[in-house]
Amino acid sequence: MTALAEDERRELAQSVRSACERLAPEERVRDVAYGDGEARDARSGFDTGLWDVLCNQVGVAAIALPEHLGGAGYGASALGVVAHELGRALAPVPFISSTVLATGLLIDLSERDADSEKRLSELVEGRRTAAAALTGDGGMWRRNAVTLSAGRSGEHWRLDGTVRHVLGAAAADDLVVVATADNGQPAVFLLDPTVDGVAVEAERALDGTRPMATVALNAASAVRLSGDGPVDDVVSRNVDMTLAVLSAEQVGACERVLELATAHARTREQFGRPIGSFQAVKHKCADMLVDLEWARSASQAALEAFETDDATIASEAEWRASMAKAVCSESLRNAVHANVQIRGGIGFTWEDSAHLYFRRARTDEVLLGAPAQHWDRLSTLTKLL
Amino acid sequence: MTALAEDERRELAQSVRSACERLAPEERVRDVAYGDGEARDARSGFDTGLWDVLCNQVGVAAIALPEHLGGAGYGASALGVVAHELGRALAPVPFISSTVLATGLLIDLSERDADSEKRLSELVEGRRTAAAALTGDGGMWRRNAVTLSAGRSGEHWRLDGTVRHVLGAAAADDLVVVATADNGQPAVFLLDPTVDGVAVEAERALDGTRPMATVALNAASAVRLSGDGPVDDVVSRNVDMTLAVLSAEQVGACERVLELATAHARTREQFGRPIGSFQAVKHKCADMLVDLEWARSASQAALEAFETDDATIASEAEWRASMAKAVCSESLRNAVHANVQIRGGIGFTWEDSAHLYFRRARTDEVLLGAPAQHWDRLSTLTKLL
Amino acid sequence: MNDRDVEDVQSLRAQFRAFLDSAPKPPGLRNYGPTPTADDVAPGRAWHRYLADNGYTCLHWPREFGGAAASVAYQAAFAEECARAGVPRQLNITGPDLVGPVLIKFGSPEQKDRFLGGIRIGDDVWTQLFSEPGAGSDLASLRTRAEHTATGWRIDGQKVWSSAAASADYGLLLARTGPDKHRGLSMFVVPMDTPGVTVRPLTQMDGESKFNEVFFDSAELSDDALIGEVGQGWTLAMVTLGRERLTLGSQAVAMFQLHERMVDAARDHGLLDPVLSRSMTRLWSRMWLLRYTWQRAIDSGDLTSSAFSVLKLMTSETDQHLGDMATEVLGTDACVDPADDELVHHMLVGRAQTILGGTSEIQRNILGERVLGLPKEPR
Amino acid sequence: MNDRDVEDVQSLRAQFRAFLDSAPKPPGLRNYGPTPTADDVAPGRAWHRYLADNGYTCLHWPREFGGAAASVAYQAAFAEECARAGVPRQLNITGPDLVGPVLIKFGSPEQKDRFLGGIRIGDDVWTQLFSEPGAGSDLASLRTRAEHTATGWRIDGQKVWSSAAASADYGLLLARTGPDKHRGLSMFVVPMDTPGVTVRPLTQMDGESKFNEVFFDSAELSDDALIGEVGQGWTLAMVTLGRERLTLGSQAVAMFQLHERMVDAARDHGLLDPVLSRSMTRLWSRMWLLRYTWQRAIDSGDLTSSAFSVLKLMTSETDQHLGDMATEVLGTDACVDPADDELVHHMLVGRAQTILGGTSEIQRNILGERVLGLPKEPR
Repeated sequence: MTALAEDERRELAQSVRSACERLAPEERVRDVAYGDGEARDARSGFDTGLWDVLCNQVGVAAIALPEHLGGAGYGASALGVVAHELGRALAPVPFISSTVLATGLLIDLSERDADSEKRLSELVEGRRTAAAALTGDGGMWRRNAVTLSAGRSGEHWRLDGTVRHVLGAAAADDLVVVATADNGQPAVFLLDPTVDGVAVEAERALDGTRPMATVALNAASAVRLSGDGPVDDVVSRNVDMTLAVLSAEQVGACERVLELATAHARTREQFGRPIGSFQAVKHKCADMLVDLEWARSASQAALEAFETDDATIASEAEWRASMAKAVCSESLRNAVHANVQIRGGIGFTWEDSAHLYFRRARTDEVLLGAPAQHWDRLSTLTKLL
Repeated sequence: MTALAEDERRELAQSVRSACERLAPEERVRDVAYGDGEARDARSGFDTGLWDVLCNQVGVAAIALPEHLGGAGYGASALGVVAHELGRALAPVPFISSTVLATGLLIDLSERDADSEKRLSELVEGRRTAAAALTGDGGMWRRNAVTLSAGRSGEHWRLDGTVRHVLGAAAADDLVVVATADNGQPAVFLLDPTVDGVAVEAERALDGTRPMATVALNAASAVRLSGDGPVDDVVSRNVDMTLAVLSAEQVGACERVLELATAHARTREQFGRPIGSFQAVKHKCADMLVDLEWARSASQAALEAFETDDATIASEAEWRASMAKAVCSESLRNAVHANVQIRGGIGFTWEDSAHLYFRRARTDEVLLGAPAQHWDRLSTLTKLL
Repeated sequence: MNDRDVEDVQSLRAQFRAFLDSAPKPPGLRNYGPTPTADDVAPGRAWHRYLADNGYTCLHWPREFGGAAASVAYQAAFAEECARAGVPRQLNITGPDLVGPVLIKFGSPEQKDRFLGGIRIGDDVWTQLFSEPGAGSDLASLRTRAEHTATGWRIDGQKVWSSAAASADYGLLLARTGPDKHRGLSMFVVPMDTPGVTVRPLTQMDGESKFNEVFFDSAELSDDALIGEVGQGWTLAMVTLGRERLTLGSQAVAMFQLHERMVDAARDHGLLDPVLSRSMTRLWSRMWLLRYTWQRAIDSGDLTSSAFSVLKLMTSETDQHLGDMATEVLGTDACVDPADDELVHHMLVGRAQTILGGTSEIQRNILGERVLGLPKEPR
Repeated sequence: MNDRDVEDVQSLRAQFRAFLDSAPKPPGLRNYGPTPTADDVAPGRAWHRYLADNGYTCLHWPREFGGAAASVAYQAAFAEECARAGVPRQLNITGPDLVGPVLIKFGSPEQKDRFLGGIRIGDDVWTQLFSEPGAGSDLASLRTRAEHTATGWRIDGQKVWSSAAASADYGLLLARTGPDKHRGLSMFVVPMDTPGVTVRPLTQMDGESKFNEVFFDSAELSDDALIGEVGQGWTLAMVTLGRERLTLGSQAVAMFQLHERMVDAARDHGLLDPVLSRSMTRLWSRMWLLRYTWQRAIDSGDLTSSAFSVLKLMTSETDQHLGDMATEVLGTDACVDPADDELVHHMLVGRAQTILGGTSEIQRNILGERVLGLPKEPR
């Protein structure tokens, strides 16, 4: 994997930011995520126009694709740069769910045949999206949290069971799912959501920019992607990578929330002076800044571990991912709370953007495992205690 | 037990406060607790002059003694009133260790004979003091934390083992100790510290106003106070009562620390204005006030449970005691931290009183069980989870 | 409080409980807290009427105006029993708790005659017209103008956070009649159907709508709309403060119910680890102590005691903290629409606890300055 | 930092480590942090001399004055390796880090000749004479006066928090020469044996004595005691600020060592329950991230970056929090004299972290105003 040079990072960040500012200002995000007009495609919950530009003009979906598959071959830090910007804008696009998690699993597990190459190129071009269903509730990855089961049926496999809170599933053209195979081991399957026995129902979500669905399978025919060996490692590694990239979205959101809070504190006057001149508000903003830098370091440390040549650092990828998830979740949570408080009554209204970030913060906090679970994992992996 | 009327409470509090202000101003407390002059009696660590006045003019040691033993027969709230004032002044007297805990055990367990009546009257008059050694380290009461063992030897018992951090032991004329008897059950013994096989060594303590000692026993002869039955209930009840009274000392200290912090904040000027006009300082003081009121309620609720006629409330005495210990420890800890911070460099010096309360806070926090242990006990007792 | 009082309140509680248990609940009634949504107004109004018919509204009013002249302890006990029964204690806080005391103390005989009865029985819904977009924490800086005309007063400006305004018959308006920050304010009664008064519902971050913006575009009031004297508005507004403390303790009842649900949820989700258990234990203690502190303050009868002063801060921060735990007890099930889960809903609306009714920052200023005597900031 | 740099620093680290491992340690030497006690001065001085002889003191000074003109990364790596080896990186922070840069930039050629060599090799111990009892956080309000006389300057006033003053040969004095808050300050060199200068050791809350009060009673300085121009004192004092950031990361090394001891203690005491385990895990992460953030800031080379600005607050609050855990890991064994237990000692001295060198409140003001651009308070 190639790391981005500093000027390439800046350029990539600028491209993503420009696209988001142009195509996904707050009004548009609201329409897509919470509106009832045409912008909100109930099936997808995504801004397909923005996603098209991001894929085809900026190339965000190809950026980390290996070069032999036609991608740019950049590593985790490039994904982090994109995620940071998407997080700032709360961009309603399937970057985490499709590009990072589901595509990552497909790359690692697919045979190199024409079908899968075509699929990958369509994913990269944004012409199709994928979603991954790992555990029963979209939470912490653990093999015993898998609720789907798979039975062999001739050439094919039949899947049964229900998974909830599957990010991006309502819009997905491909479902990558983990199910317990007949040998009692988890295995990975590729599922076409349009076949018989698959019901995908969009959920009413807290964060409209993180559309989720419930996927119910009833003897649904699927293709097994993994061989007979254990898949824990490949799933775990893709989840950890997703956590690292997700943490960069959290940092982006955190940064933006701090900007929103300080902008308000600079201009809103009460008692004849800007509220940011009161220490209660000023120090709250300062604490947000400290929290942001904690988060920035944690996220950067996790991303670094996925593209380093240093074996020691690489070996720390798992716990660095957990640390990033725990720290960034807590920082963003603190930030959105402080932002609502600083914005006062205004911050409590639907019209204000504060709740959009609040909803995002509380959703990201629990996706793929809550801080409590990641603290415990960190402690176990580092043999700290 | 009789509850004090409101005016009696006020009068009692005033008497104790006057005595402390007159006889134990900060300078005197420092001399007794940390000085190397004559005021510091290395053996006792107590202010014997103050204790004499408190016992004989105010009657603090007799206040909760049952009337049939010549006491005033008041209940826990009267002890709480005294403790509150002693806590404010950090009075170096053996109230908690001797009057509440050790004497409490003696009253509950002694035969009514001339010897024990004489002992009690001398304890009440402040002519002798007692100390109680329950667990090996002065921490949470649990029968499996008992480190002393007792073996029968004819009429008498012989005790072996070491207990550390025994509050008030260096000055004590009587030691009330829990040891595991030959039947494997804990039992309570009365021990004369001057007999062969007893070594009492004063410890170098964090809080000079809470003098502690290590008691090492080597076949030391002792009298068994409890019969063959289990003593857990009587020990546990006396410990809980002690916790409730201790929490009142913590509330008193907390109240005084808030006064010290606000007095400083009102007068100390920086940047051309009193620092208490800055929100950072003002809000810290406000938080101390809130913490103080949490503590006051917790302590009052615990004391109430030890003198109520209401069976439901009485049945809550155990968890109320644990709640008081946990809440008051945390409030006082927060308060002394805030006080040092508000007093700044001055608060960091030996000359300032801030560290005296700091040392008291951190000591009281762990005596007879740390907050963590009491939170868990509360949770278990209330079957909350 | 002596033993005799304890006995009284105990028997009162039993009486309240029996009454509330047997009372017919209008369809759709829920405990919506101090403020109804538009949907809550109809059942809330019917319920208020039933309470009034049985002498349970406006408990703190003097008897001559239909109140019960009830003690603080009596009011507190009734509020707590309502919370326990899951019903509101009145339609809306504005009429009985804000307008009533002001009119009783400062209203003209005609105003008392005209308005008090309708408030007591719930015929008239009132809304509060105090806050403005530019005057939140700094209420005295409000800018809505009331200009004296030949026939009365002409009102121009904008109000916000007016509860139930869309359903309201009258509003209690604080408006500027002069330049002095405090003495330039006066108070008025506004019939909400006055031409030039427009109400626009405000949606909160949780998607519910309990409050409104109210616009005044040369709305003409008659001369008798003024309450008290010109320039007395700030004094009158202050009469309404502090009353909420009397019912803060009843919030603990709802918190205990929520806490129990949360512990169950955590267990159901396999998330009740020792760390979460400790948090839930501490929160339970806070709630217990909140109620105890409130009772201690009520018993002392001293509305200016420290215990009373800290109650608002204790209550709002504890309740908010409880709401914040939703993700910890629900895991990914916290990712649902707040309309679909009480815990998720509480997680959002809990943020208002430390803002509405005086931010926590303002509360800390008040504690620091009024209770602890710390100096004010230079202006 | 590119790959080439990383390699350099890695090999440097190995070199530092080898040097420090094989260096002869004077008896009684311990890592006392930036400031020695009176007992630390003799071994600290001998150690400083050994470092100087090997070119390891005053790393940031230009080569012409005997420094190493070292990069920020070089200095940081050396400081960290010293912490790892349990030795101080120099006798005392004042001479090399405060006085040196001021003299190099503003001193007269004579002053440079006379003082820099002694600082570098540790012959001369310097103390800082900035803070006053009435001027802590508000340094610019200091009142010690320097009056121009026929022969030089006469000093009257009192200083506090002067480290190692009792052992010091010289002091760097900030004193008032005019009424303007900032431009009325000037900076001087004070030979500590000047008649009229009295040093009184100050005992800290932990019972140790690292600092002093210094009294000036008509102490006469010669004309060449002035550094730079009259009225330039504040500007010169600001030169010294920010330097500590460069070594904050090395504090993390000591924290990791302490953390390990604390976990062991908790286990030994049977107190390592899941709640404490979680706390210790979080603290470890903070320490790890502190070091990572510091490295990130060093790598960026931008001393004004946000990451650098927040480091002081991150470090002091994390270190203090670690110290606070003493009771949780030791139980009743925390009730001992701080001189007898490192963890208990850290519990006390940790309180200074958020006070000395700029209180956390001042740090938050700086972050709010200088980094986030929030308005200052009205004065």
